[in-house]
Amino acid sequence: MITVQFFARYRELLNQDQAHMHWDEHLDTVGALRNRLVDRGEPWILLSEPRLMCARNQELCNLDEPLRDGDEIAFFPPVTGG
Amino acid sequence: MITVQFFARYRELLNQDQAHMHWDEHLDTVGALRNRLVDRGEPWILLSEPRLMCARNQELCNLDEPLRDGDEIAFFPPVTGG
Amino acid sequence: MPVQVQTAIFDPGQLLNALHRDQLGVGAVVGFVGYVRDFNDGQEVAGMLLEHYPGMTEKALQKIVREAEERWPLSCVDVVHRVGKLEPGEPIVFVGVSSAHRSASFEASHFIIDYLKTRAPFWKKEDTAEGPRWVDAREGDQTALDKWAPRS
Amino acid sequence: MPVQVQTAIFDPGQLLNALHRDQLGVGAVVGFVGYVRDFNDGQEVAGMLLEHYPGMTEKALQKIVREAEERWPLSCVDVVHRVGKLEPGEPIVFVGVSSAHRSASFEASHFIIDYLKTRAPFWKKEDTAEGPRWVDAREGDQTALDKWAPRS
Repeated sequence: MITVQFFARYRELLNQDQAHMHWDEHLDTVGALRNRLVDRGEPWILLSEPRLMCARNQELCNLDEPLRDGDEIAFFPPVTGG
Repeated sequence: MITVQFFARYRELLNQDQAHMHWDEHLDTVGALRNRLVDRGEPWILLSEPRLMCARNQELCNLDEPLRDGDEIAFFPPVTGG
Repeated sequence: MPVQVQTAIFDPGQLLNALHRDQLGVGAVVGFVGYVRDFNDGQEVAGMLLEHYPGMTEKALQKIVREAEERWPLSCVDVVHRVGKLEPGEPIVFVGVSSAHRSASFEASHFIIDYLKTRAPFWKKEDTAEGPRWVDAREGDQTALDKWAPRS
Repeated sequence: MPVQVQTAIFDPGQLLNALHRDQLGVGAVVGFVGYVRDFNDGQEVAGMLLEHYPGMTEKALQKIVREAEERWPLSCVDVVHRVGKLEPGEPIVFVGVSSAHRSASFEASHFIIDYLKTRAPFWKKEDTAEGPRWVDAREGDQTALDKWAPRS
């Protein structure tokens, strides 16, 4: 099982802050997970925007980051704190 | 009349914080004034040190700064505030 | 505890003074305070809501602080960032650094806020006359990182 | 009154907070505090006497502040520098700058203290176990100015 979290604009537009997905061997990177979500069509397509940021187990990562069963993944727009 | 002020280490080594000197046409720059003081010999020779700083009428200046009758000139070692 | 995420307002002056207290080897303290402005990107702002990623936020801030501590000889670092509802004029973030000498304190505090702006999971939603809007990331915040790239 | 030379101790936190008060356009405040250390150049320091050039000091500081204001878009600048007798742990100098954005506040405050260190007529005399000694100017204070040279 993968826990996927969404924040800020993504959370609002997807109308959810969290999703659970079964892990399988094709979900080998964070990018593969993103693509599977984008393939669902609207409104998930917004996750294809190039500025998307992601974290694996609460650390920033790139889309080529390996994905393992049990991971907590988060997708969010560019951060604007400070 | 020129007022000459000395600060910090110079003030202590010269054993005075202020001197008054008659202006004459040979005292045409702050450097000329410095040289006339240095020519007095010990302890005035310390004013020949290359790191000497000077001010004319309370503004930092170089030794080639023109000197006029009535000016307030100051000689001091490198500043160490802050 | 060098990193704190909280809804409560804080007193920047108190945090600044605390960075020195009783540490006689500290010669230089630099404190940065970010405040909510009443105007941003061409619109009046009546307030904002600050969302974050609980759990990751503290880790991200601690990582940035560790990076600064590896780069400069620092005595203390203090980062406080608010979340939740904020009014114009209220402090959002405090970054304070103490060190023996001033250049380390200036550079490390500037480094921490620059990295926080692009790496820590906070998102601002402003209340404007035309309704709430998510603040857009500033291009300048990315380019601000260039000055911290290792010099070749 | 952006520049103040005084014998009395001051509260850096209070000065930091005052730079924002009621100015809703200010997004970023940076405050620098220089403290008397108990150790310098290999010797314990029991205190110091700060000499200055009355009359010139305020003018020199005001000139540095004006230069910063010409270079960056600033809201407020506050410089407080002490003279006379100081104990280890006491604040010597406060430089605070407020602005709409953080880079101006950081750069202007750093610029002001770098220039103050080499252009304002203050001299420190430290009390050490071997007696009083005039502090020697640091080479690094001159080279610190290089970063503010106009870029070609």
